Formats: sequence, structure tokens, C-alpha cells
Amino acid sequence: MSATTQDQETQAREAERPSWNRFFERFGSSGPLVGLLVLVVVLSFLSPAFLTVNNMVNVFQQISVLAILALGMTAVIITAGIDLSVGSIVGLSGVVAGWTFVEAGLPMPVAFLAGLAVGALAGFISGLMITVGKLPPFIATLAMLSMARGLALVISDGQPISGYPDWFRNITRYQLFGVLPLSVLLVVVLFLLGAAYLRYRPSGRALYAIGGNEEVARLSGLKVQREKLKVYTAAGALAGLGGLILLSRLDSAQPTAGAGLELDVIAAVVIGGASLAGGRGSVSGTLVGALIIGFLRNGLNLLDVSAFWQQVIIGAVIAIAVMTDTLRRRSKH
Amino acid sequence: MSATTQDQETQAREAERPSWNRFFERFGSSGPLVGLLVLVVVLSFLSPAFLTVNNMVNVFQQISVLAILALGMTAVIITAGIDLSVGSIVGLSGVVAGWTFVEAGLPMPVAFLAGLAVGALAGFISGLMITVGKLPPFIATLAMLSMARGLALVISDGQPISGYPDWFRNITRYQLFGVLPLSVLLVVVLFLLGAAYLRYRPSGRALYAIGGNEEVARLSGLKVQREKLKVYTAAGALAGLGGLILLSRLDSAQPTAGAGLELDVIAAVVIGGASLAGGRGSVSGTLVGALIIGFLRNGLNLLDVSAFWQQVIIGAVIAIAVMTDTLRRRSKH
Amino acid sequence: NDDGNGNDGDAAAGDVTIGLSISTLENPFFVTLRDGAEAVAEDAGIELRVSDARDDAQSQANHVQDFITRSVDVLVVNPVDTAAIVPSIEAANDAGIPVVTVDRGSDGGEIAAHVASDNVLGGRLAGEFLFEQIGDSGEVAQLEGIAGTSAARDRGAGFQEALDAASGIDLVGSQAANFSRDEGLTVAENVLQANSGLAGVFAQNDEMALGAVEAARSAGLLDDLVIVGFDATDDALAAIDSGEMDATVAQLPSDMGGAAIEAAIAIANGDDVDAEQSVEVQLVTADNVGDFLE
Amino acid sequence: MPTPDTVAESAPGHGLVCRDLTKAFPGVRALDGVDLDVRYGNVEVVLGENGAGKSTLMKILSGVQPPDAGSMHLDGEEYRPSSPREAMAAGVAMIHQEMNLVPGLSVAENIFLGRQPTRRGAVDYAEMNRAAATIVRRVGLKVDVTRPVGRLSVAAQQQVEIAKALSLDARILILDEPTAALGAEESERLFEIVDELRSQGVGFVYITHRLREVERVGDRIVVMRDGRRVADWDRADVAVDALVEAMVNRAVDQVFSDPNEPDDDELLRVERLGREGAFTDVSFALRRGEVLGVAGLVGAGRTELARALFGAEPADEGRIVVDGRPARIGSPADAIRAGIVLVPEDRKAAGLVLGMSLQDNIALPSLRGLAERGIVKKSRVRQMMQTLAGQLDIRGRPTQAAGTLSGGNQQKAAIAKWIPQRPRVVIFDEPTRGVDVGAKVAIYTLIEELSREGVGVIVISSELTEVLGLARRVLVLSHGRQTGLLERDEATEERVMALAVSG
Ligand SMILES: Nc1ncnc2c1ncn2[C@@H]1O[C@H](COP(=O)(O)OP(=O)(O)OP(=O)(O)O)[C@@H](O)[C@H]1O
Ligand SMILES: Nc1ncnc2c1ncn2[C@@H]1O[C@H](COP(=O)(O)OP(=O)(O)OP(=O)(O)O)[C@@H](O)[C@H]1O
Ligand SMILES: [Mg+2]
Ligand SMILES: [Mg+2]
Repeated sequence: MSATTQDQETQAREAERPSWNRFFERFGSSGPLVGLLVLVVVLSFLSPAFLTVNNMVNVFQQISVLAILALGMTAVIITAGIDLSVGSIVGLSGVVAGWTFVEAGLPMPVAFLAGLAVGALAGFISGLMITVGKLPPFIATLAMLSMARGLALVISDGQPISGYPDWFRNITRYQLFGVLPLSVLLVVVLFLLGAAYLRYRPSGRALYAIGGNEEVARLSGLKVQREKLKVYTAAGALAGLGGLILLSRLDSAQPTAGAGLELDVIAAVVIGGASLAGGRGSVSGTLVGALIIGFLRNGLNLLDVSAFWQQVIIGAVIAIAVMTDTLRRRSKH
Repeated sequence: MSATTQDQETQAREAERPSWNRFFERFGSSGPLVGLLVLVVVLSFLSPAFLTVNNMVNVFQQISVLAILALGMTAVIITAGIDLSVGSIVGLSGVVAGWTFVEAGLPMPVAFLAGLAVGALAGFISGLMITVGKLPPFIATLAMLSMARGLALVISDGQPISGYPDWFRNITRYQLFGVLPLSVLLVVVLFLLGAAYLRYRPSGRALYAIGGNEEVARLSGLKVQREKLKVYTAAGALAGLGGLILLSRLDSAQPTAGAGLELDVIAAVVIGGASLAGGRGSVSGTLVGALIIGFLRNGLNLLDVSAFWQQVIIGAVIAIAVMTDTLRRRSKH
Repeated sequence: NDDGNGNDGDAAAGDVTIGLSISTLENPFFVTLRDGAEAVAEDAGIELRVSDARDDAQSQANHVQDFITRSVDVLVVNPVDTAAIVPSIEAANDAGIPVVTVDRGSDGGEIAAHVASDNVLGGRLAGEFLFEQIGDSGEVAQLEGIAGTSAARDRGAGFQEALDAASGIDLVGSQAANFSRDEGLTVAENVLQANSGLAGVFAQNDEMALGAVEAARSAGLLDDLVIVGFDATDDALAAIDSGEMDATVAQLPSDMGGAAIEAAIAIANGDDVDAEQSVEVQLVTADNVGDFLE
Repeated sequence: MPTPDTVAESAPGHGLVCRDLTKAFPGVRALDGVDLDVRYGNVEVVLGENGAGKSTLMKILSGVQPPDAGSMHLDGEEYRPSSPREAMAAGVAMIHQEMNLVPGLSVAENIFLGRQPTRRGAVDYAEMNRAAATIVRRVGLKVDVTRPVGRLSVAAQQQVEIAKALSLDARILILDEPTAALGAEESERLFEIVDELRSQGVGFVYITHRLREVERVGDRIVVMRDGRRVADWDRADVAVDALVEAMVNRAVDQVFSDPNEPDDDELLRVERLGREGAFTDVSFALRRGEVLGVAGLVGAGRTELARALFGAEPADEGRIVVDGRPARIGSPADAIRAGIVLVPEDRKAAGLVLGMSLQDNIALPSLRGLAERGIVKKSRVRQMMQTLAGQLDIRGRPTQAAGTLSGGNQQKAAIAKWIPQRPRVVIFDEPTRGVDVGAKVAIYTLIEELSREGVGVIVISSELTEVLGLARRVLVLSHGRQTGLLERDEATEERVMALAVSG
């Protein structure tokens, strides 16, 4: 009865809202997008070097690893999980690929697959610890963080592994039409696939249900454990891919690559509107979150802000960005 | 299921159980305690240096900072929160105290209070971001992690600050009756106070309700926001105290002190049986968790396990320790 | 690469145990240092135990304590921090265990021997070479290591000395890239973006310098930009050999590690050792890189 | 009471046959050798006190939990579902007693969760929304199926659950208190659907505490007590009194006594109270010892009014006057200080901390009072618990997690926790939802006692008989507006209904 009335009222109010607002809503959560725009405008005024094609290409390239990891993390966080191990997996996958090529002397494509596989395997093991071992995701992936980093150091003996074919290095350097780096193209493709998966695949939709209320999801007949296992494996595989991109960009496998990256990755996802309590999050929001972090670091570098103050500013901006969004969302209700 | 429930359900069946089992239950959750005992036994066999008075004193002293931080974190996690900034606050508080004494030339007790106050203030600000700013604790304290570390570096200009009176350094060196270091005594006192607070104070009991279901707590008339603010402030103050202990131990204020410590702290609390979903956790369990981490690191050092493998082993042991506990608890139901 | 360091063989006592506490093994420089130490220890047939503090002063204090518990005969310490190590060294002194410091010194306590290379000097050499290469005028940038670490501090201080002595040089950017190649790349890209007229980069370690190489390559500036690193890691030497990097500072970590262990063995055997042993700091450029490549 | 023709009933085509089902939880035997037959085209009504084991039995039938012992056969084949998914595949579906929806997902998605119609592997939203709209209309719910379920009222959510179960095309449908949150009209709509499906050969298990519904829908009636099946009837054979007696093992007198005559002192006065988007312009006075009923259709804003009075979502217009003095009620803590408490309609989300023990839950509002020199006394908590458990007949161990109590006992606990506060005004929002007849009478008695002691009581209920039976005056809301304030003698069912649909 009045539920209907209420309903119609909502719809009526929706119609009154300006269309650009609706556009934002459609794109993701409007809060972070507004934050991103403000940031871009401010930085453009402060530094002439900021809003140049070249710099934009740089930023996109710089965040490509972050963005790829954040894609997997988005799915994990939607299920109310968390993955602290992605930074370590970046290091492990690079080292495994490097070792396979340089030490074992296998061809580069095999090395590449090995890196990807070890990432997926690490994610799979985290998933098993969570689903079968009933560990909280925080602990399971914290353990994996430590184990993957340790293994990367063991395999490489703490030394970078270098010496790859030129074509491999050029993969991340090549720019389509002179402006679009392949790694950026890869990010775009992966994000489109990710968005489509979460929106259109039944198992993508299941993730929201699992994060919203795991018991209900189970009672509705969803294969909760299997979906979770898939999500952590995918997050691991994407982290592995991130490690390979970094390997190509640096032309060297670093056992310590990606250390601490997990916090940036989680921040990007949460700035993008996902909730650590699960059930909420979007791929487009995550992209905005990753861009905010990328632009912020880039801008502070361009402005030559002292390294010490950078940390203070980044902390403050992250807090403010998310706060604006949460408070805005709250005031709407 | 809350720790309380667990505890009490246990009490109901107490009569049927062997008394040593009851002793464990009373001490905390039995799972981690069993894990700790197994660890101690195994390490005693592997290394003759392990089970010596001297080494035990060492381990207790080594974990004192971890334990003090974990005490505050226990309360935070019981309310379903998290505090990633404690490691950074350790650095900030030491630097502030060092600066106050060495640069500002104020007396040591004033410096000490300044360090404690800045820790409490940082925690208070995190608390405000969470309660008033409605930020998820993960994000608020991640921002604080970055800001506090940045400020520590700004204040110290990235340099260690040295030059304290001998008596200050001796505080952490002095051993009561020749075996009991003061810092260990402090840990014991603080843990007893913390346990009493959580168990007997109305506001301590309230934390379990807040973590169990915040809305119900609010509708029961509890001042949820104020309790949370208190908890984060206390966690900050304890981290500040940890920074001062470290200052005395290292006889130097290090702007990078405590980096990454937050993960160890959270691990200790969760190994000790707390749930990151809130509503469950105990001070005694946390102490066991901190001891497991301390003994593990100490034992691996004594056994001369390679640094890289240590990381692998520590990750695995954390996973196994928590898994045993969760699976055991599950099988009881 | 440390075979030339073979010891005199007079320290054959098999029951000598040396504890080596390293600041971090997640930096290739110290891994090489450890390798040098292990090689000498193996030759001498003594037992060497290594711990890794992962750049955390508190962990190092714990590790030293553990070594004391195990009553090692000599303690070799590569401090995370020169000030924060003092209480640990004093504890070792109290336990009657002689201490050798390597790479970084200690601000206090009794040190039986110090095997050092001078980070400040290295920073100055690097700066002077960089300025000379760009014709003593123009814009340069610095990539800083992890804020608050002594290597970052000392190398930065040396570079600053050189900068103060030069007149036409303009330091347009100095940004932290945390000793990592990954961050070195990102920060160098951004610095290059902000300063199109940049002539040279000094990176406080080779990893960051190699990141800068990648950034310069992407920007098409590899031939124009003078890049100077620090540490003389294998990758950096190769990069100098191929003309991608211009110079690095060799501290011969392997020699340092070896020398420290030799000193420790001598102390264990009751022999006299020099209290200060300086391992040379050398600038490696295209001219002399051949001497370092093996 | 096992039926003699077991063998015949296990034959194919007969439905679900359960024998000797047993299930124990720590400290309780929830099921103790229960038999149940569900025949196609039949409605098996299961009655029983709170905690009798009804939900536990249904969870076993629908694959949520395995039994400790016993057997189940579906159409003569052994049936042993290890998950709800398997049960659904076998044609057995269930609407759970507690709301089982994902709040953030749309109505349509909740209905088709895990079974979304797809085209080339992608969810076909147009088709899904169309199908959902059809089913939702069938249960009598008029709502945009693309709205998130969390934004709907409790009643609407319940209807979504029914729609979800219908969409499963199950052969055996288990309904665990499906009408607990529904008004008369919505309930009748459900019965019509049950009739229709029954005639198509669907077998039902129907659990309810509303005995009037038994007549309307039931074919056979089974009564459970303490985990055992204690009686069964064909519908024709049984009178309500006999049912009640079988359930609680004693006679229960369910007539309302005349409400207490209130004093003249005004306890609470509400003037032109409103909150944007919820309700506006509500004015009434509550005297000492008065019971005020609040009636209205589902979604009329009654819950919102209650929450505003309690400060859970403070009003943004109008005044609340307590004892002649204007009170600022900005939070539940303010309300409690002013002596106003609320027993919320959604006890799971708002009434109890499910993971905490029963006694800790009850102690929650009284923690400060239970402390002696700042220290909470265990003995006092235990003593308070004992007193209240006796007073309200709460069945459960003090140390049992609240979430494992049966629904009715949870409701009693949610009420009990306020009693030590000695409140002056108690607001009951749907106080008897999911409560068995015996407990219902206990709650009515409690309300009467409270009013006799001079407490002002506000009762919100979708069961009109309850409001009319308990209240001295009845406030009627419709679409968030006050459409009437009737004295007891003018408050007839017809007048209240007329006012509830007006405006
Ligand atoms: N997970 C559990 N752990 C412990 N005890 C449980 C659990 N689930 C149910 N019980 C107990 O089993 C008994 C039967 O509960 P059940 O929910 O089946 O009752 P019910 O007949 O559905 O009652 P109501 O009418 O109140 O819904 C109760 O005593 C309850 O406390
Ligand atoms: N959490 C919520 N968020 C948004 N809207 C809500 C929420 N809860 C209820 N509403 C809306 O407020 C309106 C009134 O709520 P509600 O149905 O609870 O009122 P009521 O008169 O108490 O009805 P009921 O019989 O269900 O108790 C409904 O239309 C519902 O859609
Ligand atoms: Mg039930
Ligand atoms: Mg209501």
C-alpha cells in the first residue's frame, strides 16, 4: 500500500534531479568522481606540467599495476573479504617468471604463464584457507603475505633477476597510435570485462549476495564457498599479472616489488565506494579510486612537495575524499 | 558467537570437563593456549638455549611493545573496528618525546607526557573520523597511519633524535629481583587492568555489545559514539606508550620505528581468539597471541633459520594456529 | 667475486661462532655483503649465523639479544641505525661479547673494530661526478631512499655537500622513491614530467637509478640524461657498461662483509685488529666498469 | 503418533515422508523422534509453542541442517539434502521465519538469486524484472522490482519472500510463519495463492501462531511440544481450545480484560510531531496507566512514529512533552533518561545482540545499575536474569546465545531487558510477532500490569483484535498522517479500517 506510495514518491524525486547527477550515479558513486574532478582541477592550476597528454599517459601507466590489483580486490571486498597478500604476490610472480626464464632457461611465454599460475595458486591457497580452513580473510591473506614474500626472497636469494628479451620489455613501452600504452589498454579491457562480469554474470551477481548476507546467499542455493574460492584465485591471478607487468616495466624481477602495495589497493577500492562490510562496490568506482591515488602521488611529485609532507597530505586527502562521499550519501537519506 | 557466550556455554558444561581443560578455558580461549604450549615444547627440544630463564626474560621484553599495542587493539577489534595506525603512532610518539626533550629542552617527564598525549590525540582524531566523519575504521586509521608517519618524519627531519639521561634508558633495562624487567611488569599490570575493564566495567561490557550489533547497542541506550571514541583514544595512548618504551630501549627516537608493526599487532589479537567481525575477544587470548608471535620469532632466530624462510614459516604458523582454533571451535557445535 | 680475499688460515678453530645481524636482506647490497661474509666464514670453517632486521631497529635489538642468549663469540652488526644500536652494543659489551660494526657505525658502546665505507663521501663523489658531466650548470633531481634510514641520510648529506660546493647547479626536485626500482620509475617519470630541462639524476641507490633509466628510456631521454646511482650492484654495472647509466658508487659490499668476518675471527683468536678498517669507496664509470664486471 | 499406513505413504506420488527425525543442540533436544507426512495437494499445519522445534524440523526438510538421526523419503526415494540447493533441485523450497533477503539487491534479484534468467550467459535484466513484476503482483505487492529490498517495509519484504518461494515452482513448499509481519489483507492474498497451488497439487507445510489461520488454510494439523509430535487432527475434528491445550499442555484463556482506567496526569504529550519522509502532524496525549493503540495498514508510518518517540530517528518537527516539560529527545539514551523505552518490531536487527548471551542482552540497558562501585556484579546479573525469566516465562539458558533462542523467546527477551529500567512509557511495536498463544497472553498480561502500575503503554500492532482488545484509545495512521484518535467505545473494527485506508 503505502510501500507503493513511497515508491512512487522516490521515483518522482528521481525525475527532479539534474541529469548530470544521474549521470554520475550511473557511472558509479558520484562522490569519488567529484573528488577526482576537484583534484584534477586543483592540480592543473598548481602545476602546468600536470594536464598534458604526456603526463596523463604517465599517470595511467603508473597506476596500471595498482588498477589491475584493485580490480581483483574489488571482487574480494564485495564478498566482504579482504586480500592483504596481493603486494607480495606481485613480487612472487615476477620472481618466478624471472627465475623460469633466466635460471631455468625456459622460453619467455612459459615464464609468463608460470608467473600467472603462481599468482593464481597463491590466491587459491588463500581461498582454501578461508573456505575450508574457516580462517578470517584478514588472517589467511596476512599469512599468505608473509609466505609469498618469503618465497620470493628464497627463490631469488634476495637479488633482482635480470636479462629479458627486448620485446618483453617493449610490451609495456609500446604505445598504440603513439599515445595509448598497451598496459593501459589491458587495464581498460580487464575493467570492462570485470564490470560486465559483476553486472551480468550470475556468479558476479552472487558476489554481492554473498557479501550482503552470506547465510542468505547459502539458503538461496548459491555455492558460496566455490564463488569465494574463485574470487581469491582471480585476485591472485590478477596480482600475478600485475607482477608480470612490473617485470616488463622494470626489466627486472624484484623480490621486494609491490611491498606495501596492498594498502594502496584497498584504499583505491574503498575510495571508489566499496564497503569493507561487503555487498557494495563497483569496478568503475575502483578505477576512480585508483586514479585519485595516482593523480595525487603524481601531482605531489610534480609540485616537488617534500617526501615527509607527502605522506601527511596523502593521508588527509584519502580521509577527506571518503568522508565527503560517506557524509553526502548519509545526508541523502 | 561472542566470547562471553562461548565462555558461559562452557561454564554450563564445566562440571563434565577435566579440570585442566577448565583452567584453559578460564585463562582465555583454549585453542591458542594449546598452540602456545606446543610451540614452547617443540622449540625447547630444538634449541637448548630456548627454555632458559634468560631467554624467557628476553622474549617477554621483546614482545612488550607488541603486547601493549595489542591490548588497545583488542578493545578496538571487539567493537568491530581496526586500527592500522598504531605502528606509525609508535614512531610519532617517540619522536615527539625526543624532540621535546632534546630540541625544546624541556624535562624528561614533560617529554614523556607529550609523547603519550600525541598518541592519545592521534587516536582521538581517528576516533572522530570514525564517529563523526562516518569513515570506515580501516580508512580512517589508514589515513592516520600515513599522517602520523609523515609528521614523525617532518618533526625529526628524518633523523634519529638521541641524547637522553641514563636513568631513562635504564627504565627498560632494570630488572626487578634480577629477573623481572620493568617493561614486563608494566605489561602485566596493564593487561590485568584491561582484563578487569572488559570484564567488569559497564563501559567494557558495552564494547562487546557495540561490536556484536551496533544498532542494538544504540537502541539499548549505550553511548556508542562516545565509547568508540574512548577506545580509539586509548589505543592511541597505548601506542604512544609503546613508542616511549621503544625510545627507552633504543635510547634514540626513530621516525621509522614501528613501521609495519600493525600487522603483527592485529595478528596477535586475532590469534588470541578475537573476531574481526566484532563482539568477541579477550585480553588473555591476546597475550597468548603476542607470546606465540614472540616465541616464534625468537625460536626461529635461535635455530638460525634463514631470514627468508622465517617469513614463510611465520606465515604458515599463524595460519595453522588460527585454523586449529577455528576448526576446533566449529567442531564443538 | 671475493675469492681474492682468502684469509690467512690461522683461524681454523671450528668452535668459533659469529653472529651477524644485518639491517635488511631485502636490499641486494646487503645480500652481497652477507655473501662475502659467508664465503670467508666457510673458508675459515667457523660457524656464522645471520639475522635480518628488515630495517627495523626494534627487531635488530631483539636479534642482538637472541645472539647474546646463544653466547656467540663475536657479534658483527650492520646497524639499522647508528643511534638505536647503542643499547644493544652495550648489552653485548656487558655480556663480554666483542662487537664489530660493518657499513654503519655505532654512536656509542665499545666497538672492537669498525669496517666502513663512507656513505657521505660516496654521496659527494657521486654529486661531483654528476655536476661535472652536465658541465657544472643545469637542473638536477635526486631520488631519495626510505625516509629516516641512515643510508638515505648519509648519501643525501654527501650529495648536499657537493651541491653546496657547486654554483651553477639547480636542484629542482628531491623526492622519495624508497630505494625501490618500481617507485624510482614512477617518481622519475613524474620528475621528468615536471622538469623538461632536467640534465641529471642522482639516485641514492642503484635500484632507483635503474628505475630512472626506464623512465628516461620511455621519455626518449636516455642519451641526454646523466644518471648516477649508488652501490654498484650487478644490474647497475651492466647498465653502465651498456651506457644506460653513467656512474655508481662502489662500496664493495662483498669485501666489507669479508673484512668484517676476518676481523671477527681475529678477535676470537685473541689477535689484534685495526679499530678502523675502511673499505674503499670508488666511483664506477664507463671508464673503469670493466674492473668491476666479472 | 506414527500413522499406521507408513508403507502405503512411502509409495511414489505421495510426497514427503519423514520418520523419527532427531536433532540435538548443545543443551537442548530440539527434535526427538518426529514423524511428518507432507502430501501433495494438502496443507499440513504445524503448531507448537515457541521453541517446540518447528523451525528446526523445517530446516531439516529444506536441507539447511542435517538431522542427527531419522529418515526422509520423497516420492518413495530416499531424500537427504545436504544443502538448500539440493532441496530446491528436488522440489522442496522454504520461506524462512526470519527475513532472508539481501538488503542491497533489488527485489527482482532477490527473487531470482542464483537462478537469474540469462541470455548468452548474461543476466537478462529485462526478462528478470518482467518475471519478477508478474510474481510480485501475484502476491499482492505493488512495488518497483528494481528497488533495493532493504528500502522496503518489513511487510513488503515478507511478501517478497513469498514471491521468491513461488518463483521456485516447488512441489513442496514450507512456510515458516509467513504472515507474522503481514496485515489482514496481505495474509488473505497469501491464502488465496495457497488455495490455488494446492489445487494444482503442491504440498505445503504451514507454521503459524495465529490460530484463526488454521481453519482458513489447514487440511491436517500437527502439534509439537518439546521437540516431540504430541497430537494431530484432521481440520474438521478440532476446536481452537483443544489446539491450545495440546500446544501448551494447559488451558489458556485468551479474552482481553477491560483496559485499566488511566489517571488524569498526562505523562506524555506529542504535538504536531513529524519526520520528513515518514510521518507528519501527529498529536496525542498519553496519561498515566493508559494503553494507547496505534493502528494502520502496513507501511502507514507507525514504526517511524515509534522510532521518533524513542529518539532512534529523532523527529524533525513538533514537540514531545514529558511530565509537562518539553523534552529534547535526540537519541535513545535521551529517551531512556526521560523514561521512554521501545520494544522494536525487528528484534533480530534492533532488539538483541544475537551473538551475545541471553543474560548479557538483558543486562545491556541496565549495566550501570548493575554495577557496584563501577564494577558489574555477576551475581546481580544472574539474579536479574532469574527474576525476569520467571516473570516472562523465558525458555532458554541464561548463557545461551540469543540468536539460538526460538523466535518467541527472543521476543520475550527483547521485552524483558527493559523491565528493570522501570520505564514510564513503553512502546511496543508488534509485540506478539512470532509469539505462541501462551506467550501472547503473558505479554498481554504484562501490558495490563504495566498500565495498572501507572506506566503509559503504546501498542502498535497489525493484528487489529490486539489493538482493540488492549487499548483504551486508538490512534489511526494512514500514509504517515493521523486520520483518527478513537475512544474505546467508538473503536470498532470497521471504523478503524475506514480511517486506515482514508487520507
Ligand atoms: N543453532 C542452535 N544452537 C542451539 N540451540 C538451538 C539452535 N537452533 C535452535 N535451537 C534450540 O532448539 C529449540 C527449537 O528451536 P526452534 O527454532 O525449532 O523452535 P520453534 O518451534 O521454531 O519456535 P518459534 O515458534 O519460537 O519459532 C529451541 O530450544 C532453540 O533454542
Ligand atoms: N530502513 C529503511 N530505509 C528506507 N525506507 C524505509 C526503511 N524502513 C522503512 N522504510 C519505509 O518507510 C515506510 C514506512 O515504514 P514501515 O512499513 O515500517 O511503517 P509501519 O507503519 O510501521 O508499517 P509496518 O506494519 O511494517 O510496521 C515504508 O514505506 C518503508 O518503505
Ligand atoms: Mg520458529
Ligand atoms: Mg512497523
